[in-house]
This record gives sequence, structure tokens and C-alpha cells, in this order.
Amino acid sequence: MFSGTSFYADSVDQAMLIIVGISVFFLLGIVAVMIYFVFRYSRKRNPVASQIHGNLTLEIVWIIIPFFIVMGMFWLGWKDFYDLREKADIAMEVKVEGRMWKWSFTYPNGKLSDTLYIPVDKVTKLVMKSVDVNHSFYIPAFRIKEDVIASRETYMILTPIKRGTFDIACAEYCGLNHSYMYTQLKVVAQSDFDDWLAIMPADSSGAKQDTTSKVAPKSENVAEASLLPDMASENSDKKEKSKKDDAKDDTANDLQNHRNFRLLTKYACVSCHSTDGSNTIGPSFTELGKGYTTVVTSGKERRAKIDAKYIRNSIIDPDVDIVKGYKPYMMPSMKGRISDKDLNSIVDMLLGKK
Amino acid sequence: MEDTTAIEHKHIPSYGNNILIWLTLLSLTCVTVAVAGLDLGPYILLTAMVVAAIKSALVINVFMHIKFDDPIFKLFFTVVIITLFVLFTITAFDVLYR
Amino acid sequence: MDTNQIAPAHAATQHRDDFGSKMGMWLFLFTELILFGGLFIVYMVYRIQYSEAFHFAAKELNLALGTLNTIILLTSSLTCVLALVALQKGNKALSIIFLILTKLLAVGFLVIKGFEWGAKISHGIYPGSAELANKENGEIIFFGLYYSMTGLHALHIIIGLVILSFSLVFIIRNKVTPTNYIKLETAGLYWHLVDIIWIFLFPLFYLLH
Amino acid sequence: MSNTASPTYKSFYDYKGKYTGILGWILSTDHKRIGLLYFWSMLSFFLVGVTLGFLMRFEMLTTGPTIMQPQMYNAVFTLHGIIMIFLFIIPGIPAGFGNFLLPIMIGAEDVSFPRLNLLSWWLYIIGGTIAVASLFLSGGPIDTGWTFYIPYSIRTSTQVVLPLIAAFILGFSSILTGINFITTVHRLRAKGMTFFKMPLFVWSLYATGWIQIIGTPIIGITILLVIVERTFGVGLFDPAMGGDPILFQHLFWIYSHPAVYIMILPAMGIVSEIIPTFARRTIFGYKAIAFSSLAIAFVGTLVWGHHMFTSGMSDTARWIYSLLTFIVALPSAVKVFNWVATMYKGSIKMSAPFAFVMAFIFLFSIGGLTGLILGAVSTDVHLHDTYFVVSHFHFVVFGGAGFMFFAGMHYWFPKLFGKLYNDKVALWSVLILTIGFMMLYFTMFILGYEGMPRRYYDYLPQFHTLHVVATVGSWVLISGIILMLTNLFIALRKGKPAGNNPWGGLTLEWQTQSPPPFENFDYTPEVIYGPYDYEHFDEIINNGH
Ligand code: HEA
Ligand code: HEA
Ligand code: HEC
Ligand code: CUA
Ligand SMILES: [Cu+2]
Repeated sequence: MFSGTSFYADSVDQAMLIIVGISVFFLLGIVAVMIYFVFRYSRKRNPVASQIHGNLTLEIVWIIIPFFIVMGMFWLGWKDFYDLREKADIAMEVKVEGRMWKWSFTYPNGKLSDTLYIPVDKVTKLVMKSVDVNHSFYIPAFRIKEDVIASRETYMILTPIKRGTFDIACAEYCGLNHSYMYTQLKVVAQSDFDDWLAIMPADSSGAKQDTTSKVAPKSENVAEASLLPDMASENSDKKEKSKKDDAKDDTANDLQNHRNFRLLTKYACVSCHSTDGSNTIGPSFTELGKGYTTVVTSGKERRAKIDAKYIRNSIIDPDVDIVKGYKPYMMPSMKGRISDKDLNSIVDMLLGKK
Repeated sequence: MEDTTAIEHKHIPSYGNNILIWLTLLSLTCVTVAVAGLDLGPYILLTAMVVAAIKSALVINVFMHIKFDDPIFKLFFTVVIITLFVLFTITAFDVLYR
Repeated sequence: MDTNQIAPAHAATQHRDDFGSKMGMWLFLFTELILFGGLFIVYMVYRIQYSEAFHFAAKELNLALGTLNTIILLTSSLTCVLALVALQKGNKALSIIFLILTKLLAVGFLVIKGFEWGAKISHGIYPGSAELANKENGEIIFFGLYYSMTGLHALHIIIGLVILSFSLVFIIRNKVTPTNYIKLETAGLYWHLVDIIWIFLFPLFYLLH
Repeated sequence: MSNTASPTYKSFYDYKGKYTGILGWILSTDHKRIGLLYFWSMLSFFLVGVTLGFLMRFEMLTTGPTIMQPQMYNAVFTLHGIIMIFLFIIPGIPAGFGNFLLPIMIGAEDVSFPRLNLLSWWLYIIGGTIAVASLFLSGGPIDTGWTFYIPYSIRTSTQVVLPLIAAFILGFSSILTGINFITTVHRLRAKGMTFFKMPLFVWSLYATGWIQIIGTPIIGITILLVIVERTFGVGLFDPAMGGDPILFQHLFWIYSHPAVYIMILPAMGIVSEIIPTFARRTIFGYKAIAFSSLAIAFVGTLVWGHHMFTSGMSDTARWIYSLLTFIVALPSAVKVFNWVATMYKGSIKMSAPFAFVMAFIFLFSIGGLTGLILGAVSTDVHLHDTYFVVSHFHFVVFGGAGFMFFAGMHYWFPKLFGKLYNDKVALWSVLILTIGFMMLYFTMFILGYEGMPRRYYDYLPQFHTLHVVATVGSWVLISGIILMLTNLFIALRKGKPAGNNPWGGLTLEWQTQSPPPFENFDYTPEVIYGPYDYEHFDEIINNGH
């Protein structure tokens, strides 16, 4: 039962054990007494009932005793949590960003990662914010979770005492791929962590970010948890199937094989935009190949030419021109969250430039 | 207990009484507008709410007859107002301490 | 508990229960009170979060019109209760006059409200407008609340008008009489409630300067 | 009142009103007909909801897609939740059994506002129809979960507005029922029926009525605001415009937590009826049970924040809500203890309704006690939004309220339809239901504790075995439900006549004919003894109250 990942997790398990113990005691007691009565006082054995209207003493006893029991339970649940939240000696603060359906972590030195690395035996504070809907950052092994919302930063404090790899899930329903919003927490020794942190990927967009690290041998490092259907490979399967279908697919080919394709996974674009022509949450990127599209701008429909300016606006200010048939506010704005360099690369790529 | 169908009136309806209340309400309105002009800082909200509470108490008691009616209505009303008040307070516990 | 512990017992002949009707109406009014109560909770939460912006945004509202509307609504409450008094005293004609007066005042309230909204909208301040989108978050919220709360209140005035119209017809057709006035009384209760809501809306929006 | 039917007796089924045929039902203001209308419409919605639950379990049989795609799954659990909560369990016992029985139990001939009562059924049907119709309209079935959390519900492109309108209308219907019941209890009690001589089912309906009146308007305004937000973008909840998503959760739960007591209180009322009848003895601690209903109603309005321990609300609020949550458990505990004490020195006959009560006490205690685990902050932080919660609420909602709905069906079946069913078969179905139930939902506690989040279309391989057990459990549960319903349907066609008082109950509904005549009594009831005064058994059975 005890996970041993942190003192906090163990004391939660302990609180749980105590409450469950009391509950089982009451449950079994009540059920046993009930079954005994049903047999002992069945109509056969006890044809005439005694009429007992009540008993004040008993009534008071079974209000007072449970009262103290539940107050104890309350205290049990509150004290750990309170201690946890009030931790002062914070060694490091990591920014967590949740978006549909991807977590990303920014370290104090600017390093970006989509797996969470933290040093063992140190207090790490996660400062979390969402860019779109509510998510909930959940590490089952640490018995901890906190919602990640768009209006305000929330926080979580981790003090791991055990090295290892743990699942991080999203526990607040957030739409289509809510159940695939997994990533991993790696608790490593301080020295390994420092080495890892020091390696800044050549370009800050960092697809290779953590694969280069020695603490995370390539084989073990599945950035998206085992569950996440690898969008890219899935799409390439489909691509294989429909290879000879029509010219449209060329765009997909190009995109999939584009040297900057990882940018589209990095910013989770592909969770809403497919590269195979299927329109899911947003229009497929292959639609961009058509050169023109119909958009709704402040309530009016118009035909828009797809050029660098249009694509750039669609990424920075997605709610200005809404592609016909889609909803505004769906796509999170990338304003301030994407470097100019990455933005330019994406725009070029989407325009079909090599 | 036959007469419970039609409501017995312990109180005799009168024009004058109601008009008096109306005048009070109007003057209270003037008061609250005037007070809002002063710079009372944090007390603006307080005074405004107190005046509003007095005004609504007058309307409820006299215009809506709760003062003259069966006490059960008073009881009901108190319960509802207390509940509403508690809802406000414990919601505030979240917002104020964030 | 209630003084009428033992209600008229199973009297098959008796289907009129004024006390019951009034109780039903009060219970309904409680639901209305809490409906608005929910909105006031929203107001409270945002006022705590954005108190500066609220004060700033409130300057856009027209205090004179707000005060005028308060006076109008209070007066309509008076005429409404006088209509009942008149009927109880057996003066049907006077009662009808008071009732019509109430309705005229209500329409007046709506017209003024309409002007107010119109002025805001012509200044480009309405939900989703570009003008508003450029303002601070707190101001967007303020006007969001302003439109929702006064809008819902106006809707209640309109419903109240319909109810009063029915009462008027009932009085004219002698369905509501000096001895059987419960329908007018409950309609009046509804009308006063709408008044009470406004008594709170007014300082919360107009008296923030 | 003697058991022989008076010669002029005509059941309300045969009564000729203004309309005949189907109109005689859907335009009838007779509380008994409205009660039955509710009953049948709810049973239909329940079967739809249950089928959705079944599909969901089937999808969970394997990892990855089994029978549907993620979008479909998201829509299915949302609809399952909406139908079960808003269309089945909230109106379930009060509007169905309550409507039929409340006036009879207090010796009235109808509710205070019969036409309002009919209106509320119509609103219910309109709401239900809109909810179902929204599935086929633009955007497709809603996929927000039954909690409609903002901002997802203003972002998703599915059809959200119509289901919300439906929920609003259903809320209105629920309010009207509440107003009706409270007024009826205050005004139409028979001669001698003081508050403390009312059956406990009536007490629980009275408390429920208050929750309906005080709680429902809040969800009404919340829904209106979401609709306004989605259509006009006023920004009240949208974080992009400064809105606060946590505020939405507050407003939602201010209603939806009390709503869980709307579900359970009437169920507890039924328990308090069934135990004395089958134990042939007076209830233990009448006043304690009656007042605990009111206590639950009042304190239950103040604990909503326990659904939001991880939402990012202030730490102060977290402990306050946790504390209040533990306090609201006490009146429930009082009830459980009193029920068990009522069996002491009784003369117990083990019939289907009583068996259901035993299953209830077992399942509800598990559900309630796990509620305590969720009420403690640190454990809830781990278990929130996992299958542990799913399990908790199925235990209380289905094992509690749902089972008592079934119990009510069996207890009052003779009164509603004048026929007897096969008790043996019914007892077997209780057993099968309970076993299936435990298999299906108990496994979910473990899943949740191990960290399986809810509303997940897909899951990690380590959860596979338990999901399979749960799915198989759902099949056992199905067999139980089918057995139970078949048994009742057969009885409906071929059952033996029931007589007025097959169980020997002392409350007023057993002192009139089965099915009752129009306006309920062909004599004027007058009450002398309390509802469970079995010391006066013979006297009451022979002479009426
Ligand atoms: C019928 C409906 C019903 C009832 C009666 C209850 C009853 C209770 N519920 Fe439950 N609850 C739900 C329906 C219900 N709940 C639903 C639908 C949800 C999920 C909503 C969603 O997110 O979709 C939920 C979720 C929920 C949560 C949020 C979990 C989360 O999302 O993180 C919590 C947390 O505190 C909670 C607590 C409780 C408690 C303390 C009680 C108490 O009232 C229980 C009291 C009962 C007992 C205590 C048992 C009987 C007593 C004894 C056996 C004697 C011994 C007792 C003592 C010693 C005290 N419930
Ligand atoms: C009264 C309330 C109620 C009831 C009775 C049920 C009943 C069931 N529910 Fe429940 N459920 C909810 C209320 C309820 N549910 C709510 C509120 C949610 C939350 C939704 C949300 O997250 O938004 C939920 C969520 C929920 C989930 C979680 C989904 C998720 O988070 O991913 C699951 C998963 O297994 C589930 C399963 C079931 C099952 C298998 C049943 C079973 O009991 C059904 C068993 C019965 C059968 C399978 C019988 C079927 C029979 C037939 C089809 C034939 C009928 C035959 C004749 C008439 C002759 N439900
Ligand atoms: C949560 C879903 C989501 C994510 C994540 C997302 N988008 Fe979008 N996107 C949409 C939707 C919905 C639309 C259509 C509505 C609109 O125009 O705003 C859209 C529209 C667009 C358009 C205009 C398309 C056209 O056919 O005219 C472009 C270009 C675009 N997105 C690029 C991106 C890029 C680049 C990223 C990643 C940095 C991204 N999107 C991430 C949902 C998303
Ligand atoms: Cu993100 Cu669920
Ligand atoms: Cu709750």
C-alpha cells in the first residue's frame, strides 16, 4: 500500500489506512448486527415484536462518538496537506504549462522539456498554468494532484525521497485526448540532474532536449507515455495506405518528413490539426495547400488568401479569423509563447517551403 | 378552524400607512445617493448595503405584509435569508484567502 | 410551527385555500431571490477580485437615470399595494386605476432602461464588442455583470407586467373581488420582489464612484 | 377501515374525468396519474442511461478502442451522467412515488396545486425531449461531462446550449414539485395528522422540497450564465476575458451537492417506511430520524466545496469545507443506527422490499463511508477525479437511491397496481443485483486508489484486469435487473389481487383500497395514532386510524 515516494505520500497512505480501518469496523459492525437481528428476530422466532420508541442516551451516544471520530478524520486529512502546502525551503521552481493535451516544463535556466526531471531529496515547487481549458496535474505515486487553470497560477510541492520513473496524468476532463495526456516524472540524483539541466539543446526548440542526457538513455525515454498513440507514426501509417489516392497527400508527405516537423509536435499543434486531410478539432494542415479558405471575421464571412501573414495571424491571434465551420476560442493563442524563430519555421513549413 | 381559507386580517388595510412608507423609501434613496457622493472609502459599500437592507425590510414588512401575516412566513423568510447569507460567507472564504 | 396546525380537513367541497396559494407564492419568491442571489455571489467574487476596475467602469453608468428608475420602481410598488388596499376596501374602480398606474410606471422603467442600454451600445460597450475587448478584464466583467443582472431584472419586470395584466383582467371580470383578492395579492408580492432586487442592484452598479 | 371494498369503490384507473384515453392521462391533474406518468417516463430514461453505462463498460473491456472512438466515449459518459442525474434519480423518488403517495399518506385528496403538478410533468417531458433531441442537432452530442465545467464547455464545438436549456427546464420542474409538496404538507394534512404523526417518508419529502427550493435556482442562474457566455461572450466565466473558472465550479456545486441529498433523502424515507412495516414494530427514534432529514438538508447546503479540493481554491476554504463535510455525515449515521435499532426485537418478515433495505444499508454504508475518505483533504487530493469517486457515487446513488427506487417499486407495487408479484423471484434478483453491484463497483475503489483517473477513454495496461472484472460485474448486474423487471411485468399482467394491505402497514396509504379510488379515500381520514404505532395494530387495521 505504501508507495514510499515521499514522506507526504506515506502519511497520506497512513491517513487513508486509518480512515479505512475505522470505516471497515463500522461497516462490519453494522452489517453483522443487522444480520443477527434479522435471524434472531425473524417472524418465526419472535412472532410478537416489542415496541421500543427510542432511547435518548443511546441517541446521544451515537451522535457524540461519531462526532469525535469524524473530527479525528478531518484532522488526519488536513494536517499533512497543510504541512505540505506551507513548505518554505524551496530549492527550485519549475514552470508547468498544460495545454490540450500536452504538458511542458520550463526550468529556471530556460530549459524546456516535456518530461519532468527533478532531483531527489530536494523540495521542488511546480508553478502551473493552463493555456486553454482546465487540466489537473496528477502524480498517483506521490498521492498528489492540483488543477491547472487558465485564470491563475496554482502550485504543487514535491519532495521525492526515492529515485525512479513515475506516471503523470491529467485528471481533469479536458476533451478528446484527455486520457492520453500522460507524461513522466523522473526523479534522479542531484548530480545527474545538474548534468541534464546544463545541456541546452542546440536550438531552444529542443526536440532532442532530453534524449541527449545521460541520465535518460534513449530507450527509456518515451517522452509521451506508452499510451499516447504516436501521432506521427499513426499518421504515416495512414499515409502509406492512401499513398496513391490523390495529390492532396503530397502535403502530408511533405509535412511529415519536413525537417521542422517536430515543432508541430512540440507545440501540440498536431493534437488538433492532422496532416492527412482529416478535419478533427481544427482544420487539417493539408487544407492550407488549397491557397484560399473561407473565414469568418467579426461575424462576416470572407475569402482569405493563405499566405505567410494569414498563417502567422492564425497562430498568434487565432480568434480573429475563424475558419468557417469551426468555433472561436478553441485554439490557444501562441502570442508570447513561441519564439520568432520557431514561428517563422512553422509558417514556412506550413506554406510548403522546404 | 373553518376560517383559514380566507385570510383573517388582524390589520386593517390603509392608504396612509403605505404612503408613509413610500416617502421613507424615497428619502432613503436620496440619502444613499447623497452619501455615495461623499468620499467614504471602504465604507461606501457598507452604507449602501445597510440602506438597501433597511429599504427592503420596509418593503417586505409593509408592502408585502409579512409583518401582519402568519408567523410561518417570517420563519421561512428568515431561514432563506440566513442560508443565502451563509452561501455568501463561505464562498468568500475562497476568494478572500486566495 | 404554523398556527394553522390542523388544516381544513379533507373537505371535498372546499377547494379554495388562500393561505396555501400565498404560501406557494412565497416559496416561489424564495427561488427567485436565490436565483438573483447566485448572480450577487458572482458579483461579490468579481468585486473582490477587480475592485479598482469596477469603480472605474461604474463611471460610465448614468447615475441620474439610475436614481430616476429607482424612484419609479418604488412608486410603482406603492401604487401596486394601494391597488390591493383599494380593492380590500371595496373600491374596484380605484383599484383598477392604481393597477394601470403601476403598469405605466413599469413601462416607464423599461423605456428608461432601454435608453440607458441604447446609450451604452451606441458607445460600443456591449458584450463581445471591439471597444470592450480593449478594456481591462475587470471592466469587461463589470459590463458583463451589468448587462446580465439588469437584463434578467428587466425580464422579470416584463413577466411582472404580464402577471399584472392578468390581475387587471381578473378584476374587471370580477374574478378578483373584495372578498377574494388572493390573486391580486400574490401578483403584488411578485411585483414587490422585483422592486427589492432593484433596491440592491441600484447601489451595486450606480453608486460606486 | 375494513378490508372489504365498499360497493361504490371505483379505482382511480376507472375514474372518468374530463378526458378519456391517453388524454385522460397526460392531461390529468390527479396526483396518482401524474405520479405514474413520472414513474413510467423515468423508467424509460433509466433504461437508456443504463444502456449507456453498459456500453461504457464494454468499451473499457480492452485498452485502446473496443467498440467506439474517444469522441463517442466522451459523449456517452456525459449523456449517461445527465440522464441518470437530471432525468432519473433527482425526480425519481420524489416526483414518482412522492406524487403518488404523499397526499395519501397525509390523508389529503390531492396536492395543493394539481395543475402546477401537471405542468411540472410536462416540463419534465419537454426537458427530456430537448436533451434527447440535442443529440441529433448541429454539433453532435455534448461531450463536457455532466458537470459542464467551464472553460471546456464554452470551447467545445458540440451542442452544449440545448442540453443546458433542458437542464434548466428540468430544474424548473423540480422546483415546482418542491413548492407543491411543502405547501401540501403544511395545508392539507388530515384531521389529527400533526407534524409528528406524519410518516417519515413525508418528512423526508418535506426536507427534500426545501433543498429543491433553495438549491435549484442556483443551477438555474449558472446555466443561464453559461448559455449567455456561449452565445454572447460576456466573459463572466471565460479566463481569456478575466473570468474565473473556479467560480463556475462553486456555483455548480452549490446546487449539485445539495442535489445528491435530493436523491438520497427520499430514499432514506422509504427505508424508514419499509423497516417498521416488515418488523411489525414502531420505528426507533422517530424524532431523531425526522430532524436528521432537516439537518441533512440544511448542513448539506454548505459543504459543496469538497468537490473542489484540488480546483485551486484557497487553502482556508479547503479546510472549512472539509470540516463541514464531516459534520454532514453525522445525521446520516444517526439514521443508519436508528434503522438497525428498529430491527431489534422486531418480528421480521423477509420479503423483497426488506431485502432491498438490507442491501441498501450495506451498499449505502460503503458509499457513505468512502465519502468520508473523500471528505478528508489529503486523501481526496489523491482520489479526486479517479475511479474511486466514480465508485463512491455509484454506491450512494445507485446502491442507495437506485436500490430504494427498486424497493419502492416492490413495496408499493400492490398499492399502485393492485397486484402481487412473486416474492421468491424478487428475492433472488436482489441477491444477483447485489453481487453484480459489488463486482462492478468495488473493483473501482481499487482502480481509483491505484491512480486510474475517471472520464478516461483509454487506460494503462496495469489497470486491465480490474476493468475486466468490473465489466463482467456489469453483466451480472444486467441479469439482475432483467430478472427483477420481468418478474414485475409478469405480475402486472397475471399477478394475484393484492388486497388493501398485503404487508400490514399502518400508514394511511394502506388504509385505502388498492389501487386507491379517485381522491384517495371514500371516507374522511382522521388520525389518532402515530404512523408506526404497532401497539395499536389491531385497532388501526380494523377501524382505520
Ligand atoms: C446520493 C448521492 C450522494 C450521497 C448521499 C453522498 C454522500 C456523501 N458524499 Fe458524495 N458524491 C456523490 C453523491 C452522493 N454523495 C456524487 C454523485 C459525487 C460525484 C460528483 C461528480 O464529480 O461527478 C460525489 C462526490 C463526493 C465527493 C467529491 C469527491 C471528489 O470529486 O474528489 C466527496 C468529498 O468529500 C463526497 C463526500 C460525501 C460524504 C461525506 C457523504 C455523506 O453524506 C455520507 C454519509 C454517510 C455515512 C457516513 C454512512 C452511513 C453511516 C454509518 C455506516 C455509520 C458510521 C459513520 C460514522 C462513524 C461517521 N462525495
Ligand atoms: C443514478 C445514477 C447512475 C446509475 C444508476 C448508473 C449506473 C451505471 N453506471 Fe454510471 N454514472 C453516473 C450515474 C449513474 N450510473 C454519473 C452521474 C456518472 C458521471 C458522469 C460524468 O463523469 O460526467 C457516471 C459515470 C459512470 C462511469 C465512469 C465513466 C468515466 O469516468 O469514464 C462508468 C464506468 O464504468 C459508469 C458505469 C455505470 C454502469 C455500468 C451502470 C450500471 O448500473 C448499469 C447496469 C445495468 C445494466 C447494464 C442493465 C442494462 C439493461 C438493459 C440494457 C436491458 C433492459 C432490459 C429490460 C427492460 C427487459 N458510470
Ligand atoms: C486545441 C486545439 C488547437 C491547437 C492545439 C492548435 N490549433 Fe490551430 N486551430 C484550431 C481550430 C479549432 C482552428 C479553426 C478555428 C480558427 O480559425 O481559429 C484552428 C486554425 C488554425 C489555422 C488556420 C487554418 C486554416 O485552415 O485556415 C492555422 C494556420 C493553425 N490553426 C495553426 C496552428 C498551429 C501552428 C498550432 C500550434 C502552434 C495550432 N494551430 C494549435 C485548433 C487548434
Ligand atoms: Cu488535460 Cu485532461
Ligand atoms: Cu458532494
